[in-house]
Amino acid sequence: GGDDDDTTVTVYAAASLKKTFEQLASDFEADHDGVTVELVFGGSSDLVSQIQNGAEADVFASADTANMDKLTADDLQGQDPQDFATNTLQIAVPPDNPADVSSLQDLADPALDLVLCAPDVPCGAAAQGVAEAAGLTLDPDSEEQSVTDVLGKITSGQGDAGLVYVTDVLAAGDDVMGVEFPESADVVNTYPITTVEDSDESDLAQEFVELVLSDSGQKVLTDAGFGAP
Amino acid sequence: MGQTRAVGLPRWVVVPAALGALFVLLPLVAIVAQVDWSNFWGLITSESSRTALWLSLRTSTASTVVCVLIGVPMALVLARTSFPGQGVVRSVVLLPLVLPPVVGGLALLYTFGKRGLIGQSIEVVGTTVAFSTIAVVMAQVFVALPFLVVSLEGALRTGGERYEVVAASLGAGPTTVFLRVTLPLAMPGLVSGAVLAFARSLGEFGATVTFAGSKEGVTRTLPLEIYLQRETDPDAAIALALVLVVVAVLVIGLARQGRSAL
Amino acid sequence: MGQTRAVGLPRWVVVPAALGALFVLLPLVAIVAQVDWSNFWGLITSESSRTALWLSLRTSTASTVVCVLIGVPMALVLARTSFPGQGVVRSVVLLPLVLPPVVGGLALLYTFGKRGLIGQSIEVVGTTVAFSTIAVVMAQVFVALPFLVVSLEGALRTGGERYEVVAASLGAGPTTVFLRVTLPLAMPGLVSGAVLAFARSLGEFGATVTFAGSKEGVTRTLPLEIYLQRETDPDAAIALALVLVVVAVLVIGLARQGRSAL
Amino acid sequence: MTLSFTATVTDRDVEVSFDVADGETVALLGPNGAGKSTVLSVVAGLLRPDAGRVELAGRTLLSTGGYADQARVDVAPHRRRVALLAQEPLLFPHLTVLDNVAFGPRSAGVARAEARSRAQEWLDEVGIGELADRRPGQLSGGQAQRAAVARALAAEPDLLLLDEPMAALDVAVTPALRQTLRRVLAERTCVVVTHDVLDALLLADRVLVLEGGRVVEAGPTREVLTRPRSAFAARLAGLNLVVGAWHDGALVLDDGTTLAGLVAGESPVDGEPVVAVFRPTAVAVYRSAPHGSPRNVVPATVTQVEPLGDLVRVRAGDLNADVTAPAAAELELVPGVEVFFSVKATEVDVYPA
Amino acid sequence: MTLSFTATVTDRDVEVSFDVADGETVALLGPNGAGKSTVLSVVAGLLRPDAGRVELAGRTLLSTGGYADQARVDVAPHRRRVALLAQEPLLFPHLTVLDNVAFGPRSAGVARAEARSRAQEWLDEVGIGELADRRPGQLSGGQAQRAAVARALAAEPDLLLLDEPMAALDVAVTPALRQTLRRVLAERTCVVVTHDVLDALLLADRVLVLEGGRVVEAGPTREVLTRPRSAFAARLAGLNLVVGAWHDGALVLDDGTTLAGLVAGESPVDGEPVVAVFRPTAVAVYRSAPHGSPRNVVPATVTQVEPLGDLVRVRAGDLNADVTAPAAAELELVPGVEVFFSVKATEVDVYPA
Ligand SMILES: Nc1ncnc2c1ncn2[C@@H]1O[C@H](COP(=O)(O)OP(=O)(O)OP(=O)(O)O)[C@@H](O)[C@H]1O
Ligand SMILES: Nc1ncnc2c1ncn2[C@@H]1O[C@H](COP(=O)(O)OP(=O)(O)OP(=O)(O)O)[C@@H](O)[C@H]1O
Ligand SMILES: [Mg+2]
Ligand SMILES: [Mg+2]
Repeated sequence: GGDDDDTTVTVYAAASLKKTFEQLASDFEADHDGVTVELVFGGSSDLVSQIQNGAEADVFASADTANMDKLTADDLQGQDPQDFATNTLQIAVPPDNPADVSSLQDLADPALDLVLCAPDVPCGAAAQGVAEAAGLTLDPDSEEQSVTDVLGKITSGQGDAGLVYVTDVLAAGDDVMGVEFPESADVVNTYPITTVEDSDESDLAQEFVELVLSDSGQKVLTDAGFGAP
Repeated sequence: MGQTRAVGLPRWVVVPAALGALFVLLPLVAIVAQVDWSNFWGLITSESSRTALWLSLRTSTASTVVCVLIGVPMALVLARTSFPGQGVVRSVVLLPLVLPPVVGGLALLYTFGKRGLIGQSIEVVGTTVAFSTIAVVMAQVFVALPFLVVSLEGALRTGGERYEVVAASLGAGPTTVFLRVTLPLAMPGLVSGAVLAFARSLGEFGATVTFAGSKEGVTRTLPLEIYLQRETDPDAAIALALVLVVVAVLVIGLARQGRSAL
Repeated sequence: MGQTRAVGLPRWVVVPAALGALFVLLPLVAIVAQVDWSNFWGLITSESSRTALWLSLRTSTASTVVCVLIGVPMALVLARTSFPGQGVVRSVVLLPLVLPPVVGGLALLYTFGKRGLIGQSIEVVGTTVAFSTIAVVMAQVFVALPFLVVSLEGALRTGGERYEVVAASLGAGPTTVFLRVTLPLAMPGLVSGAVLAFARSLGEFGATVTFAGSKEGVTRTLPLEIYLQRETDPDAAIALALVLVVVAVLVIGLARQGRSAL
Repeated sequence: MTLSFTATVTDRDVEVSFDVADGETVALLGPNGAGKSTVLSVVAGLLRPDAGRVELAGRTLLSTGGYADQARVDVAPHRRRVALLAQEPLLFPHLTVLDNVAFGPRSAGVARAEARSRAQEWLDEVGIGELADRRPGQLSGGQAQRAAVARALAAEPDLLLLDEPMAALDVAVTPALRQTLRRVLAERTCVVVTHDVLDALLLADRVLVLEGGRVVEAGPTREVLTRPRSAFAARLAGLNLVVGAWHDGALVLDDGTTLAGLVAGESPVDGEPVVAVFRPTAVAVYRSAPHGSPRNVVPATVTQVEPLGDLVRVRAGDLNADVTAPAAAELELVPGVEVFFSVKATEVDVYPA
Repeated sequence: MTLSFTATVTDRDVEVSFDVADGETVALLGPNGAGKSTVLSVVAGLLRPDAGRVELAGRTLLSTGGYADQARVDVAPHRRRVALLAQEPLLFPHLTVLDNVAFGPRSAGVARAEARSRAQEWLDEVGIGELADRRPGQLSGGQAQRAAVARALAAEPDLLLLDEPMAALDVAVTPALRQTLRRVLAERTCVVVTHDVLDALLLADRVLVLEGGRVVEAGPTREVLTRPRSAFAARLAGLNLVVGAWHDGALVLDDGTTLAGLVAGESPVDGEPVVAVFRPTAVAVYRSAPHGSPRNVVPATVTQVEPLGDLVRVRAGDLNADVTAPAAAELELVPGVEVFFSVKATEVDVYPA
């Protein structure tokens, strides 16, 4: 869409990309006179269902391949999706780490208030993946709906430890402390991006995707803790 | 039998009323139309769905009871007394209505959580409310209480005071007046307030997920289950939502049977 | 001036009432305690916050107006007529209360979205409502309407009918009765219903994010902004939530000034 | 504006049928719970009877059908052009007293200013003109009742229904309001419920006595009140009524007998037809003409002597005298005896006929 | 149970002060809006006056303070042991008629069955015993009023306040209820508002006349009603009251004069003290003793002749006769003249004293 005298590119992006894509959008606007980038953030599954229901998106950046697959299943992609970032898990603990968590194995302690994502959501699936790879059975006190909910429990001190993405730990700043663990490499989450079919501004959309994949784009992402695709 | 007849309604009100009803009805029809009926039964009778429904019914009932127990006195104090700062108190009581439930959940976490305002004192007593069913009820009470208080306060204000005065002049003390006059006369307001509170508790999601977390059989109520299913199996989510709707219709219907005046 | 005095309250009601008030008040205090006051001003006056607040106020006002316009006739029809299936209609109207807002948003999408039940017919007219500011208002109306209808129906049932009869016997037609007798007598109920509807609209999140999306200046209302901020900057989220609380207190307070009887 | 009424309300055990002619005022009398208010509710359209038919000025207001040629009809209350003053004042609490009274005219489409000035006139008429700006909640019981009367009268309907219009009024205002009603109702079709025989006498052309939901007696007011047949009417009435013309400050009968009395309201002009009313218990009976303060001594021939409870009613033509049994015995009152009926002028009320 | 009352309600322009002795019944009379209901509300504790003091049986129920030695006191209505029958019946809509009446006893701690049986007795007493199981919404106006009276009486308070207890009642039930009240109020401390002089006469020991929010007249009932000084009381009253003993079916005065009359209620026994009441307008005045049906002819000496509106009031000791001006002129009635006062027995009501 867009006004007569102003061109707009609408980018639907996973909420975890908020900071990075805001940076990328202003970079893009600086390079393209008279072009505005509209950013719509939300859960990847919400975004997909909105595009499926006629939301006017030009670009879609998903936090996982599963939701991108829903889009391609409906043939709504303008091009083949491309992976542009990866993310791995980290243990998040309150800044003072009350339970003295230092490894993935510590999470199996039944006295610990453990908070994970539910297996149904991507971060939960990933958590299950690393646990299985390490041969552990984790018994969480709560299986949250989203990373934000896990972080909320940790920052408030309600939970002693949780498994979230590296980028989330970084974004949360001083409120949580991240504990790295080697098994995290076993499960890598991939972020794909694509233009959307029927986009009014397919050229600009394509250029935005290229910006994300470009070196400068990748730098913004890695600064925020994302891994390379 | 002779029948007292009501004054006719202006004809034109039927038009906006029907539009409004349609506006609410159509989305419900759309949901029903979305349901994948072939798998419907299997979806809604799965172990996790039944657990979630049962938890929802239990917690909603509990929170409705709590709402009545503390909401009736609150409505009474607001409707029948005046004290400095009453306006502020009334606004505060209504706030959970306007607070996005997630923020409400956060607020509860900051209060009753492990490191919350009074969480430590609670922990001294030996229990944590965290990640427990009690937390679910607390979250539901927090969001549902204003409904009960507002409905009942309205009913208390419109009816009754003249009769309370008569009762007092016949020698009835405040408690007698309350139990035998105030409460029976405000019963329609109380019933509709309780139904609203129950309905709101049944649909509660944001505060619960934030404050109580989501564990099957303990804190994962039906709305949380719906939300979770939506990630992987939208059909199941729709089916469960329909279950919620049916339960709500039944409850509202039953409440109306008990009292004609909801 | 002589003062009519109210019947005293039973003393004991003060205890549960105070407990209830505390239960609501403490979390609000906890939120205030969480606020990072040093950055507070900067956070709440940022471009995006102001845009979101302004959008929230506009859409909530619009949806309150719509709720009044269609809710008053609905309450009137429910309170003053009886027709077969009225119980079902009443239950249906109350359903948005019990539906988790996200499911409500989905339902709206299935109805008014591009592929929705009547979305196609709307599109023929040349507009899509989904993902526009209109969609925000629709989502808010959907969740807020029951509040207005329930409050007002209660008020209509408790008061008024005797006076309507008198008015009719003095020759007033239904519209005159409605405007000059029914409405003024039910005004306290209407005001409290409208305040509830406004508050609910102001706090609406789930249905909006699902049906209208989250586009700055178009559909990203304050609760959506809070949600988004929480992903990256919990401090900002808390600060914004406080803004919402303050706005709500102001609105409720103003409504009370206009009419003493909320 | 003829009213024709038939209705059965089963659960209240009311089954009543009557007519009211154009311009006529009918009084409904009867004990508590007799069905008087029920009848008014049905006429006003506030209660739908189990069976019945109500017609006003040729329009069918209600018909529960049942006969082959009758359609079911139920005209809405506001279209009946019938105003009801109910037993409770029920003033609109959110309007001032003035706006309450102006409500009827406003609903009939009268302009605001005009409606208000009419309302003020009616308020003055019932003696509470200075309370026009008050809210109903700030009125005393009697003041509210008067405002309600003003409101019903101001509506100027085809048919006026008044349920105990004089209830709660003080003795000082009752006669004045009665005169007002008398004047207003003269040209109106009206049904008035009352427990006061004087109201019936002064306001009504005809009387209907209800008991247990049935009409037990009906007829012209004077007839019913002078020769009541039902137990209830007998308790109320048995009054003497004399019709004549007003000359020189007294009523003069056709045969030249004069009757002095107290005039209620303005004094009649000479030659105007008037009616004198006095209770049989106020009539003293003499065998020879007495000389004393009583102005009115009428020679009469006893036509009938009948016991009436612990009294004896002595009839002489149209006049009745109630005396105690010992008095009747002592005076040897039997039919055919010539006597003098004496009644003090202070006991005789005179009204324009 | 002495009541002592002083109160000022500024915005209603009411400033009243009076006392009621233990067991005494005081009637409040006065035009609409005089402040009668306001006084009762203050006593019952439903209206807090701007200034005032209410004491009942030595307990201070209300004191707005103001004097050095007086604390502010405001006893809650339910602790005052004062029951109010308000001007509107206000029966609890959710309770049956029986439970409405049983409400007072129940609140006083009487057991359920006992309270109900007492309630049933009171309902029988006011003549609606068969309506016990109805809801108030199913009563007629007069039936509701009677139920409200029964409810107030059943509460058995220290002080009973009745605001127009006879309103809306039919003529058939009024005398019976009046007798009931007379009996009940005999031993009670009570304030009753009424517009009917007969209520005042039969129920009250003393009368208080309010006008414009002020007490304009107060005193023993007979005194006020026989020699009213205020305009309002004069309109109501001016009755003749004669006290004597009952012998052989008539009242016998100390000087041997007998007065025949109609007995209300049960006949008194011989020797019982009784009071006879009759209106001055019913008294005929003769220069020579007449012979006729009037049983009662009393020789008297005119003590005073005064105009009373368009009548002339002739006083002879304690007795008054109202005659028209022409009659007074013709009989040359001036003080000192010997006359005969004659009154028909049918005009004389006799009550146990
Ligand atoms: N809503 C009702 N439902 C059932 N019965 C009723 C209802 N209202 C009145 N009644 C009964 O119907 C009968 C007639 O009542 P109605 O009010 O017509 O009496 P009324 O003649 O007006 O008496 P009153 O002089 O006391 O006003 C009474 O026996 C009364 O108890
Ligand atoms: N709530 C009120 N606010 C202000 N003024 C009032 C209020 N209620 C009554 N009044 C006024 O106070 C005065 C006394 O009223 P009150 O009700 O005591 O009269 P009353 O003697 O009982 O009259 P009635 O015989 O008509 O019942 C009246 O002038 C009335 O208009
Ligand atoms: Mg009646
Ligand atoms: Mg009064």
